[in-house]
Amino acid sequence: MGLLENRFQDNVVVAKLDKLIGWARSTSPWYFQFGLACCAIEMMATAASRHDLERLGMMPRSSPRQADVMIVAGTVTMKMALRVKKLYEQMADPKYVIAMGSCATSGGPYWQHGYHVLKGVDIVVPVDVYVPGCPPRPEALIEGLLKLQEKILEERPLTRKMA
Amino acid sequence: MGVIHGEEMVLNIGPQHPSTHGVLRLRVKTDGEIISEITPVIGYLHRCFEKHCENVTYDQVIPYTDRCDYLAAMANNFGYVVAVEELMELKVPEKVEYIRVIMAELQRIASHLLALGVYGLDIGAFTPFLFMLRDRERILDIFELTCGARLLYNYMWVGGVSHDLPKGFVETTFQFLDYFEPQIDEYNKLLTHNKIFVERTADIGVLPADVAISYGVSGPNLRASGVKWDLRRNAPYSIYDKFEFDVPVGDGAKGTLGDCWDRYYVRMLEVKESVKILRQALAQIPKEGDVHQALPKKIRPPKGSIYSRTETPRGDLGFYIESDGSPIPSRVKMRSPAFTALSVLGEIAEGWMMSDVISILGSLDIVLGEIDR
Amino acid sequence: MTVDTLFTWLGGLIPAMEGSGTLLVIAILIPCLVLFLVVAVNAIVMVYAERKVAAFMQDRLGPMGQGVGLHAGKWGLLQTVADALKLLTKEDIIPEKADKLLFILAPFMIFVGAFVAVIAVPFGETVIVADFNIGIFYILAIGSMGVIGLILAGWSSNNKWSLYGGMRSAAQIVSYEIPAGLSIIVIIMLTGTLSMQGIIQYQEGGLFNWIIFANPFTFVAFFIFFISVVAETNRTPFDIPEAESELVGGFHTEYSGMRWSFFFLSEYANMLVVSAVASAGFLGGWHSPIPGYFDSNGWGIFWMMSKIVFLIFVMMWFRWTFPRLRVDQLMNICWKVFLPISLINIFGVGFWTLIFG
Amino acid sequence: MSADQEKLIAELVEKGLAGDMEPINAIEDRVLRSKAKAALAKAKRAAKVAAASAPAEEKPAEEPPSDNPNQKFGKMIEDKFPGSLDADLNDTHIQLKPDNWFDIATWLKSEPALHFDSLQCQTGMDLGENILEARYNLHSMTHDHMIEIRIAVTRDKPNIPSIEQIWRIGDWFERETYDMFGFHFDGHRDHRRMLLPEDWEGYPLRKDYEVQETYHGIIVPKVKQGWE
Repeated sequence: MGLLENRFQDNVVVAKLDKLIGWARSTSPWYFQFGLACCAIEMMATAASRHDLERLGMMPRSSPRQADVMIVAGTVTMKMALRVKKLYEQMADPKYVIAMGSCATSGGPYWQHGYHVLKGVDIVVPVDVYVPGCPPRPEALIEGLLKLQEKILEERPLTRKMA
Repeated sequence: MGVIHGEEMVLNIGPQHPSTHGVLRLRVKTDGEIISEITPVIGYLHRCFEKHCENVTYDQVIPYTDRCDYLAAMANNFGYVVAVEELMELKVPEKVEYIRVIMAELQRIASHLLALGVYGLDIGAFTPFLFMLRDRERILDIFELTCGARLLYNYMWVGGVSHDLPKGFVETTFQFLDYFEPQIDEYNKLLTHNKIFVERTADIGVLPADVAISYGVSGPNLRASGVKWDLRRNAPYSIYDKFEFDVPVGDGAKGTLGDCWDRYYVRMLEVKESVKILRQALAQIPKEGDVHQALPKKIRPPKGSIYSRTETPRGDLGFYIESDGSPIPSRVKMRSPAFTALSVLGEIAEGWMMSDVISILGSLDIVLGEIDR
Repeated sequence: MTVDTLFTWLGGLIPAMEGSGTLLVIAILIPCLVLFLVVAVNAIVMVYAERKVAAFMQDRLGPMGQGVGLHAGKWGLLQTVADALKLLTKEDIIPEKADKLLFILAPFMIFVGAFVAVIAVPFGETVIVADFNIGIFYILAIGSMGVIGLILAGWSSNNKWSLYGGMRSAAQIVSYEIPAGLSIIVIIMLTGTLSMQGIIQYQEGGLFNWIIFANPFTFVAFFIFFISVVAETNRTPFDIPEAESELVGGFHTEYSGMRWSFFFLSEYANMLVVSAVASAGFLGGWHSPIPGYFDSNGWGIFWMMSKIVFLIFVMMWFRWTFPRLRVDQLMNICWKVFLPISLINIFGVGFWTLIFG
Repeated sequence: MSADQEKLIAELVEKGLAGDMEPINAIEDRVLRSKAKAALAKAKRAAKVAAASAPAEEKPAEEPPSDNPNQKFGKMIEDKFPGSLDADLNDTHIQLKPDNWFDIATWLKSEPALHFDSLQCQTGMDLGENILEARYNLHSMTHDHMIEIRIAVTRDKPNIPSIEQIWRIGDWFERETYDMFGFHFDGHRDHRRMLLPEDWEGYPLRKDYEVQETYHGIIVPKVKQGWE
């Protein structure tokens, strides 16, 4: 997509194309299983039968190359922070990050005395949607994912942006 | 890292891997499919639990115990609370004891369900995992009914529980048990006696009893090796001596004693035992009694130390609490059963093939939150 | 609608270019285009069907297109279209240390292996692109070309997991070709011809003339063929090369975007080919189970497609119920169980036709 | 507080000490009840301290064969390895010197009468004034008895013989205690940090531990700029 990225003037055709690409990307955001701690169990419960993530078109992928969304579910520690950064860089381009749970958002219950805990995953990777909760309920995670889908829908990859 | 031999390949089953149950890294030396050496590297989820315990008061530690073994949060609360009460020689009303046993056994079923389901996932069967999670959701509804939380409850306080049982709790739990009992046979049909599943798990990762004891393994992993050791029976705490249930022990039905299949099947039998305990507890629970009655205003245990153990779904959870009389504990050490279970992996998984190592790791049922604390 | 009938028919239409080379090229291109559409649409429908079948087996709903913004169709029907479009617009990562040429070539090798084999598949009395007289032999030979693509993918992405996946797939697919081939020999012994149309003509006249019910040995041969073909297309319980829980992504760990979707596409194209061979060889191709009825040309396609779809459904059914085998168990079954049985089958069929004529 | 309330609380405390809590819990007036409870707790604590010091004097008088495992096995260790005890015996633990701890441990495990075959838990403690203490809870599966062994060392010479050959779980327990407190277990075959990354400075569970400023360029302390 490198060649086509923000190269075209904004006109009807390009707008329609943007909408189509936005629709495709938002309808099938494949998430990268990045279960760290308790939020991973809640993510599994969300992907299971009752609150099925597949309804939103989300398929779990285990390799970073084929995933679009990285759900950081759990506490990121110092030892793990470097791995999170490396894995984020392995993902193919239009990639998004959801910080699930208050540990990924700001260190959660471990922010005060956790010497080994990273105070929020946005120190190492850019985060698109923060889902609060410890652990967030499946409905909260699905709401976060819907927010992300809205955000992807509005993105205009083709039109030239005012740099 | 020393000289890498020509034909051997050092492989990192890295901190992010679909079947390491969280953030565990296995540094593996392989030549072809056979694994010649495994060194587990842990610490990727070290959240400084013990440092927190030295800075917060006794009852503020309880939410942190939830987050250690997040698959069996009730059992962790139970372990910690029993230890503090023993230190303070605090007597808890009868009704609270019953509520705690009911919650602990429900949590054991939920934790075993997820452990068995994920083990099926490691071997490659997707569907049992979702069936078991669907039934686990019903237990989470019961927990939500009582204390409002799905996974981490902060339900058991020192001297009582946070919320009394809601109206109709006993009926809903009985309904769940009646629905759940035939489901276990469905899982047995679907996975336990499935020819390929047995082929992949029998005679693999055999853990002899003496090695298990020397590595301090406990819980279903130890019982699968034939050692009849269950704290609820050998060193009964709370009111476990009031219920009669038997302790399932591995008997090498499908292969040698102490293999992956035994560990799987012992957990399946334990789920049946927990249902039995629940039925008795629900029948005998005293109707009246205030759960907040024995809550001490100020928790200041006398100077001294205590080491108390309880039976969690993963094994002996031990709490070593040292108190210097102030409301803040001076040292809390949590002896986690999954920590010892993982230490055995290096010994029993050497010489097997790559897919067996994943199967052995799955059968040990480890939780990284509890290992790294 | 074979190529030469099309060629003569076109020649009649445009007398000026009668018999010229360009007309031949056009006559070849049109069916290939149609076939490419058939394979592509089949892949898209099968991906959607697989996710729905998996979901219903697991007591959940599967893609319902309930995301935000424009819907993905009533029951998520446009889900796979959206997936394909998204994969088109993904960044195409080629690892720096990867073997660039082989890395790019691998997915196409696999897809070509599967797609070229579809040419010889008969979908109806006359609906076949190229009616070779060595039809089934051609399909098996071209079908096994896919293995090279897998090994290339495994080797060239310079990733330890893909290397594992590539080596495992090499061992598995090559060794399962043999039982599949031997059970095909059973058919050839009965029908006497290699051409697909000939095999199907042999099986005309209702359900009990199908080769599967010809004698007990062919009945066993069908199951051996079907299971070894499931192994050939890397489907559970033999999906060891891209074992999700062991080797992260198996041979296609390093692939992303459209390149990765070619693996997905060729997996379903392979499934289409092998279930077509199974239904043509054993289940009576485009013949209808009831001798008299629905036997005209149009209905032939319906019967052939329904048998193919049924066999693909069974493969999906396998995927969501069976756990996975280990590599050495897989080899064990192939060499120590399937091979002897298929040899006995050949002997048995020969003996049976000798006695019962 | 009126005189009769004081008298009421005093005799309630007597009943409470005797063990029945009913009268105290029966008082409706909350303030009075909590005062009574506090008084009771204070009285109990006083009684406990008196009891704890009481055995000290009467112990040298004569040796009661108390069945407390710590006492019993402490004496056995004393007879087998004279001079290895660091402090006199009491009910809760056995205090040992670090030097011949390895042979005591092998003896504890191999001796059929004792047969402590499972090391339940090993805890590190920072007792302040640069004393570090390692505590071992040993348990026997067959005889089902349990003892606690404590070994105190100073911060500048924190060497304790390692027991990972005897109880294999000791390997990981000791590595974790080294990681958290900075002990040095002589003879440990794989003496590395267990939980923290290799290049982490300091030993976190010591009372005077200061978190390091950055780790690989990431700010570690609990407060990010502009948060407070």
